[in-house]
Amino acid sequence: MKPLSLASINFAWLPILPLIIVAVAAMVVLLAGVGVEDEESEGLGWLTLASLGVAFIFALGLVGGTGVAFAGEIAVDGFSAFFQLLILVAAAFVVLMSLDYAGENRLSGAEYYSLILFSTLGMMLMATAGDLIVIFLGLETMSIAVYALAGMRRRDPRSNEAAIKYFLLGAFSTGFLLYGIALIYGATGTVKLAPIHAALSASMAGNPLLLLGLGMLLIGFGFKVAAVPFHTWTPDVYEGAPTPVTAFMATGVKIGAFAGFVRVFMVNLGPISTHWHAALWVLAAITMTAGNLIALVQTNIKRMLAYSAIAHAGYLLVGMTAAAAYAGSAIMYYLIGYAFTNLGAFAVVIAVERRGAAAGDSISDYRGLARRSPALAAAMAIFLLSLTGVPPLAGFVGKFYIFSAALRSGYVGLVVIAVLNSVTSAYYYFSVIVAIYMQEGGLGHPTLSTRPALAAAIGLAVLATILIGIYPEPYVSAASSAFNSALGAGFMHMTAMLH
Amino acid sequence: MPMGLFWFLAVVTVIASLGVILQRNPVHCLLSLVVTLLAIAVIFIGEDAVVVGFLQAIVYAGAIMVLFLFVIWLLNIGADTGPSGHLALKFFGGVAAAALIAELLIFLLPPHLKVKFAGHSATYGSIESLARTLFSQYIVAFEITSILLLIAIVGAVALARRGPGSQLAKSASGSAPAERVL
Amino acid sequence: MVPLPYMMALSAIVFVIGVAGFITRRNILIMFMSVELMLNAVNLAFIGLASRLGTMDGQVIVFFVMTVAAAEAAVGLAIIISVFRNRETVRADELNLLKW
Amino acid sequence: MTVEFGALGLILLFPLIGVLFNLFLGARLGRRWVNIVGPGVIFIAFALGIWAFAKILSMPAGSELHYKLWDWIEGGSFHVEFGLRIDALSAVMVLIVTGIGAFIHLYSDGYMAHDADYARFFTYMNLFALAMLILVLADNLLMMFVGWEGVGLCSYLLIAFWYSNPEFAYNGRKAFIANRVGDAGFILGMLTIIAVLGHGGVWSLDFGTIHRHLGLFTTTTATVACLLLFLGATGKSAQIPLYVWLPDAMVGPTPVSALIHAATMVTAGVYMVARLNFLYMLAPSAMMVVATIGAVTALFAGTIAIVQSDIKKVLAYSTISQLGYMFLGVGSGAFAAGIFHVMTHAFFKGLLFLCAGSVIHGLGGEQDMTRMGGLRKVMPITFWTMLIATIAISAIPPFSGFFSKDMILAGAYGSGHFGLWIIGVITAGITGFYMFRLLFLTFFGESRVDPERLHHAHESPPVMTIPLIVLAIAAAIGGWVGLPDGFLWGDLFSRFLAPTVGTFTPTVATPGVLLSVIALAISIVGIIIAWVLYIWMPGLPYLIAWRAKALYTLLLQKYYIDQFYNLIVTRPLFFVSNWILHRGVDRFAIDGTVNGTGIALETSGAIARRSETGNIQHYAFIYLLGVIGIVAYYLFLVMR
Amino acid sequence: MGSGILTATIFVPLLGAAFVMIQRDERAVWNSAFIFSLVPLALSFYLFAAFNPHSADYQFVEQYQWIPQFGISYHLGVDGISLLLVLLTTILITLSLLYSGGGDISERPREFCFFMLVLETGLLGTLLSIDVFLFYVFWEVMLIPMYFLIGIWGHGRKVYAAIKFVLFTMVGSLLMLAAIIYLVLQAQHHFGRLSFDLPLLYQVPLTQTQGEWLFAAFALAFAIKVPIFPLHTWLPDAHTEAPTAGSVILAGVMLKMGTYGFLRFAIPLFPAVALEAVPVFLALAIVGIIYGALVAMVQPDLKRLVAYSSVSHLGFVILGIFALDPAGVEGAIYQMLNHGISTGALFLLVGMLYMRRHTREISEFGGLWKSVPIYAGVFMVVMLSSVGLPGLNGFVGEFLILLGTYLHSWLAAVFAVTGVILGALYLLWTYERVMFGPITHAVNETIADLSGREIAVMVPLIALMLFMGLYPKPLIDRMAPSVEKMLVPIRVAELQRDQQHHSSALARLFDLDNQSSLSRGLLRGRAGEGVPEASSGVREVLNDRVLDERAGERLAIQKMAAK
Repeated sequence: MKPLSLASINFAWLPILPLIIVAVAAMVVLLAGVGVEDEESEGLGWLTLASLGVAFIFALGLVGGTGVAFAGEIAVDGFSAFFQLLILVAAAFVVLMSLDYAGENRLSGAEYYSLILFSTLGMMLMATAGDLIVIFLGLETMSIAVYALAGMRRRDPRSNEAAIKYFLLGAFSTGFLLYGIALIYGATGTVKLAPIHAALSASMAGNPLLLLGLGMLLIGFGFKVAAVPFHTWTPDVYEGAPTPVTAFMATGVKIGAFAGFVRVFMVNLGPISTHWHAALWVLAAITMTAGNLIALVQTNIKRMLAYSAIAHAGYLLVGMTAAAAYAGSAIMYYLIGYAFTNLGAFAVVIAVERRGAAAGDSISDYRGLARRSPALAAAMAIFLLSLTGVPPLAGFVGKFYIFSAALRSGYVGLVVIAVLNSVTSAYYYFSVIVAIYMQEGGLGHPTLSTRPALAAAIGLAVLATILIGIYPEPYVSAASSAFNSALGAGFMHMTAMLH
Repeated sequence: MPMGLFWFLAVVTVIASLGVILQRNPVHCLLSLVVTLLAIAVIFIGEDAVVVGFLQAIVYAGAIMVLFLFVIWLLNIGADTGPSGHLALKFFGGVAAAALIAELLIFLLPPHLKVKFAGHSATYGSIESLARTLFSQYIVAFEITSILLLIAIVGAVALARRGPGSQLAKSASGSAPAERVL
Repeated sequence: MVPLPYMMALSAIVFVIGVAGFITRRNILIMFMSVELMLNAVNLAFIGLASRLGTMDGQVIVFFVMTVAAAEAAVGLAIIISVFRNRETVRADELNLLKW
Repeated sequence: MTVEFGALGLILLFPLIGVLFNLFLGARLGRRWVNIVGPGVIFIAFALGIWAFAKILSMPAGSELHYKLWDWIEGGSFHVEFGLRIDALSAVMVLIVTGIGAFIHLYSDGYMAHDADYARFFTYMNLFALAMLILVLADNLLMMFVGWEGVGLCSYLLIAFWYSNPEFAYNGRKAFIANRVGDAGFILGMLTIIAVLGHGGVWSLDFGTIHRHLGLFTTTTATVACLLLFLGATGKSAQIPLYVWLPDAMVGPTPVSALIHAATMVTAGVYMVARLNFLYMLAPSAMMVVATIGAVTALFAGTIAIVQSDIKKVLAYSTISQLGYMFLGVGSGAFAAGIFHVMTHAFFKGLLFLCAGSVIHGLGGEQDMTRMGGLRKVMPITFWTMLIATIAISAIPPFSGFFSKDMILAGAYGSGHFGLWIIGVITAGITGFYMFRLLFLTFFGESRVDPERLHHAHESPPVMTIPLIVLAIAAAIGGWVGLPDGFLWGDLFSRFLAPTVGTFTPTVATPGVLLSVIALAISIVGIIIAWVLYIWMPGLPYLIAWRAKALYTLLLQKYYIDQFYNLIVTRPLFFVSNWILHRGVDRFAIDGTVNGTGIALETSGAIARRSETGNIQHYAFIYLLGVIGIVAYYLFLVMR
Repeated sequence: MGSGILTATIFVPLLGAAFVMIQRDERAVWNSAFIFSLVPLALSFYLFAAFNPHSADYQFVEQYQWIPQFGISYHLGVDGISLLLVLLTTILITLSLLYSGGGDISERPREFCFFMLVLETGLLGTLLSIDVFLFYVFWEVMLIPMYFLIGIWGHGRKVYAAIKFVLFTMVGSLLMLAAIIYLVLQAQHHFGRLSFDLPLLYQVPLTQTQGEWLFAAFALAFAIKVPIFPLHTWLPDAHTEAPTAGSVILAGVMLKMGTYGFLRFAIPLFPAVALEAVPVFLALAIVGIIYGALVAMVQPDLKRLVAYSSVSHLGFVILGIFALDPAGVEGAIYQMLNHGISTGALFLLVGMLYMRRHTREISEFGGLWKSVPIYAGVFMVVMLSSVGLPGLNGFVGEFLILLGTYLHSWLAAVFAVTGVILGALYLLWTYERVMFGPITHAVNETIADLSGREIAVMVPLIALMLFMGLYPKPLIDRMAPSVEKMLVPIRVAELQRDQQHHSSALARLFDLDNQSSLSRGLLRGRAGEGVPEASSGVREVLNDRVLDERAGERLAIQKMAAK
């Protein structure tokens, strides 16, 4: 029996350096946090932010890479780099908006920031994984950390409830995802993505075991991205969790989940897209529709944003249904815009919430915000408009890209449904604008001036939302080259494995 | 593994797992779960997964289940009391579960079950082969699991730790009895 | 060797028993136990498939699943405790502050 | 021979100056200036008109003066200019408009002496003159339409001049709307002509161009165009079925009634038909319609005039009746006769209105003839001038009305419309009757005037009586330019117009003088009956009215036409608009659907929301349903 | 390439919007907003003057790459169709700002000016974009400021009106977005490159079905914006509840974006389908004309009345457009300008009245002429312009539209002409109730006449009414070549249709003998199967009739073919 050698498993530090940095940073924060009072955790936040920045710089180095590492467990390609960068940015935003929040709400700083870093690690793993097990473990890393984060307001029964709901349903869903992995393992004899891809090419497509596995994976990912009918946790958890955590769930978790989802389905299971696009079609349609319809009648802004997030998952699923390279980059572009917009929106929610209380989340609390804090009002309006898909904001170009992809693949009916849904969504987004600008007498007390970090987060999000919309060219090319590199890497890996 | 043994273990597994979901007292349920896990551990061993089988028995049925038991006692949870008023859920849940099992079985029984069989070496399932695979093919995953456990610790500490955690402390629905327990 | 369909059927049955338990039992601890049942059912499938396929991957995965189960148990039970502290209940249907 | 003649622009310029002056400076500079500028600009225009007329006379027959102001509308290939032209026909009209207009403006100085809004009044009057001049000077149909609508606007503004009275305002609007109905026809008529010509590659509405390309018209297209244009004429010239506005228009100041609703504007329809005589000649059936409508209107309005007691109403119905004559004339092909009657009618009807105005002015606003009587001595000038006008309208030679009416009746007979001729003759009798009835009731007999008013009654000031005298002279001798052919200098008028409107050639041999004698006889009979009823046996009319109550009421109520229109047009229109369209379609059907969609969406949202019960197990159940669904889908794929 | 003048025209207002936001003093806000709106006004006058009236092409073109991956470029240009609308936009925005500064808007003036200027950017961008994507971006951009204008500074049910406005418009525009994408993908299919450039898209060959669906999507978006009956119900609400300046821009400019869309996109992109759809649109236009007028007549609220009158007037515009005749289209464009000016002026006048009395109920007024003669006089002129009195602007457009319509279908013109009557009916009646009669409410005796600022707002509008009524030539000259060019594909499609008709007629001719023999054979066959003898006579007759009909048809077709 051969002794183990690092070379035989393409051991390479560089591709996982960002991951390592984040993991180490998490532990450092944990240690540094010993003895730090809950109210004074801001320094930990800055430390977290700095480490995310370092990771970001190293992740930039991954752009343009191709190939695999660690026996195919890690995919070194533009796709991973793209998502890692996006996730790091989202995490950084969340940290930025947590800086004051954590202290004000007396969350345990060390645990809080290290858990954020850990879950960031999980998300990055999902984006980087070259194998179903790493995806599964990444997903669990992310989820378990987020379960805990959701319950960080230990004395807030709503926070507890969010945590338990998320946890139980998450664990339940894990079962299905794992079952899917098991079945695919049974059908193909491997859990590594590239060989699965290779096996598919060898006329594996009709295998019932594979199909059932496919279905189960669909369910598992569907849960994480909050596709109807696997979405039920979303509104409750978004509402109950501490708002920065909600922002993280709405952006980071969703991006991570989509990273895995897209890589597995569009890249590696792409050749048998005929076996899943119909199911996704239906999922996309009911996700958009249900999300938007229920959002219409919401009165709590976080809950409304949760349903809106469901609806947006639906639009993303439209892109997935299209199942082609251009659709993949469309999804990726959409996620950029979606991330900034949602982060910004949740940042505003934090700003409007009353300190140390969950109150202030009702849409009626936003009445007259334009008078009390014009800048905040304008920012929120921009985010809501972007979510509606009004040009020239990021949300619009994203929608445009997704619809283009779907039409290009011939899904006219789905696009029409999506379009009508967009109209419906305008109603509830605009209702918030109505409250902000056209009604009086809300109770929200925005305190932006005393929270410079939050203000910075909002400002940056506004800038990004506008810039990405007006000048989408670099992001579009980044997304498309990233996705194509994943496609290419898949094949290269395949040849690598044959040796 | 002889078929007879398998049948025996299978029946035990199913009965015990039914026991998990049908008994009223959580401790009884937990005990049934332990039985299930042990039966499954034996099946593992019978399927040439000796190491995993033992791990199952020790770590799973042992450590994890003790954790459960500890929590049950900690929270002093008795048998399900109170109105058992969600019969509809039970009924429809049962029906849905039946439908699911029917669907799954169609997939998993011949003629649809197609798996490429391959023989395996004598060392299959040994601790060495397990380790070799683990540290060559799944080194990253292995490392992640370590982080995962760390997260679990951090998370558990963060959640179960006493302290403010939020300024809403007072508004919680009078947590006096729970405080007493802990 | 036990025929694969037997193994798969057993795994499916246990899995669905877990699912059924999750939906029908109100005690969140027992619901969590049902999840453990589901995970074990999947493990069963992994082990069964692994030995037929002749690869160790399945067994390694079971090892990982156990770790994950342990981690989940730790966090999950912590969550349950913190819920119980605030709400003095472990009944799923009483945890409905958040709805609609 | 066409000559570019810049002074045509000046004819328009002076009224325009008047408009602007009165509008912006009038109220500021005061009554003195307005009284000078208002009539002054029209007198200048009159002088220019005479210059142009003289120029036409000095040129060979058939010449015209032309002046292009600027290019106006171009659309696609269609092109039309803002161009002016004067030929024999428009020269006559310009003289009528500016001449009579000038004197009526002068008269207005006196009539409006006590009204505070004199500046506005003269603004409107000058604007009217401007529009009317555009109408008659236009060298194309579209520009004519500018004047056509412009005079309608002024009519509207002047009828509603005393706007504080809601009824006056209503009457103004009624006039405008009735005119608009006609104008819709006019527009369609123009469009038909453009379409017909355009089909042949000619894109114009120029009168000369239409004339040159008559060959492009078929009888049908010409008939359609003519009838549509004639619809416009029925509106403007108050013919059946659109005459209803004119009697109501009498609520305006009396000079307005004289100028607009008697002398000039209402004859625009006749002018238009005469102007397009060549086109109408292509459409005999359209001509027939014109003549018939004219004749019937003449009789119809005459009968109503018999029983009216408001002095201006009688004159109004008389005007309608006389306009009917004119259409009878042009409809019979006797275009010159029609225009001739336009001219004489302008003299005597303008005069009649001015006299009536003088009476009203003298009596401090009294219009009811039953409260007049015996005014002969109080206002002698008014009496004598009015007498002349009444004789003229009653077609007694040698006053002007005789010659023109005679010419029209000859035309009607000569073109073979024997029935129409009879109607015309009967109407002549009726005319004599009601006009003398008016004269007798007003100036003869016992005074029935309110003593208070009588005390203040006075003859009008010279600024008003001078125009009366001038017009009386015109009404008396104005007809002499169109004597029957072969008598003295003969028919100068028709000969002058012949190059423009052609000569009337009878298709039926006429018995000559006999026709005139019959008409004259009937007229005299009418006058005698009036004398009998109102001078000799003043109680008799009441007896007749009592005996023939039904007929009397029918006439008094003007055949219930207003009520009829109200019932079948106005009320249903409002009902449909309000209840069916606004409330039914707009609010209920469309908005209901829109809001209903919204409500449906919200409701389904509210229902779907119930699935989020907050119970984890329900969530898991929903999840499970999704699982079953997806697995079923794959089962389906496998089993397929 | 390009001089940048169009970019400047579009974005100077946006710059102004930013500038306004940093002003502290209220006076400074109004002044700077006004001054910034003068810049595009001056630029558009320059465009008007420098525009080459003999060219049908886009002028002052600017083109830069924007999102090359999608073939999207920043492509601007102005032609005869958009030139005048640009001018209208800049004029109305400037006047609206001038008016609003006079006390109409007292709350949050900074934001008001901001949104007005952003709106101007949106409107101008919509008109000047040649790239369809860019067009769509501006198309949606103009929606938002208007939403805020209605929602913040509106009256009554302003929120309902604003939301209704947005949702109505969005339904159409998003479907149009889908159609745009589909069309571009078809273009890519045919030309091998992704491009949103309008001139290229004009040439995309489409199948009948594709064309129909795409046209439907475009037409729906524009029809809602116009609005065409029965999609008009957002309009009365939005117009009524909007602040005066909002109503002016909404009616004056924004509705024109719909009709402009038909001219620029829906018709030239899908000429064959547009040709087929003509009867539908003519019918809807006529219904709109009559319906709008009748419903306007019974409105008790002045602003609502003017709003419904817009439905009627825009019906005329649609009529002219779908006459697909140069005269009609030119008339339609002209009528767009007219409507912008007259209805804009009407809204301003109603706003002035509202500012004085805080009510718009017609029954609250009466006899106003006595107290506010200048106002009444101005109102009269504006009303007459709206009625379409010859000599004022309204007539020119209306007449050309009717001409175009008549050339296409005399029947349509006959129906449409009733609008001329009804227009006078409701406007005069309104005028009568407001201005004439005795003063019924004592308050009305003392209300102030127009202020200097208000006169300054109205004078340019009235001057335009007179100028455009008397001398439309410079305007029509500039639009004519572009209109002709726009109609070329329609003429081609007409020819193709006629040819198809022709050839299918020929085909039927050849097929005829087979068919008649076939039917005869059928009859005979049945007779052979023992149909009772009694019916044979019937059969003979039937047989003969079939043959007769065929023969007649054949004759007709032969005639046609000979032509």
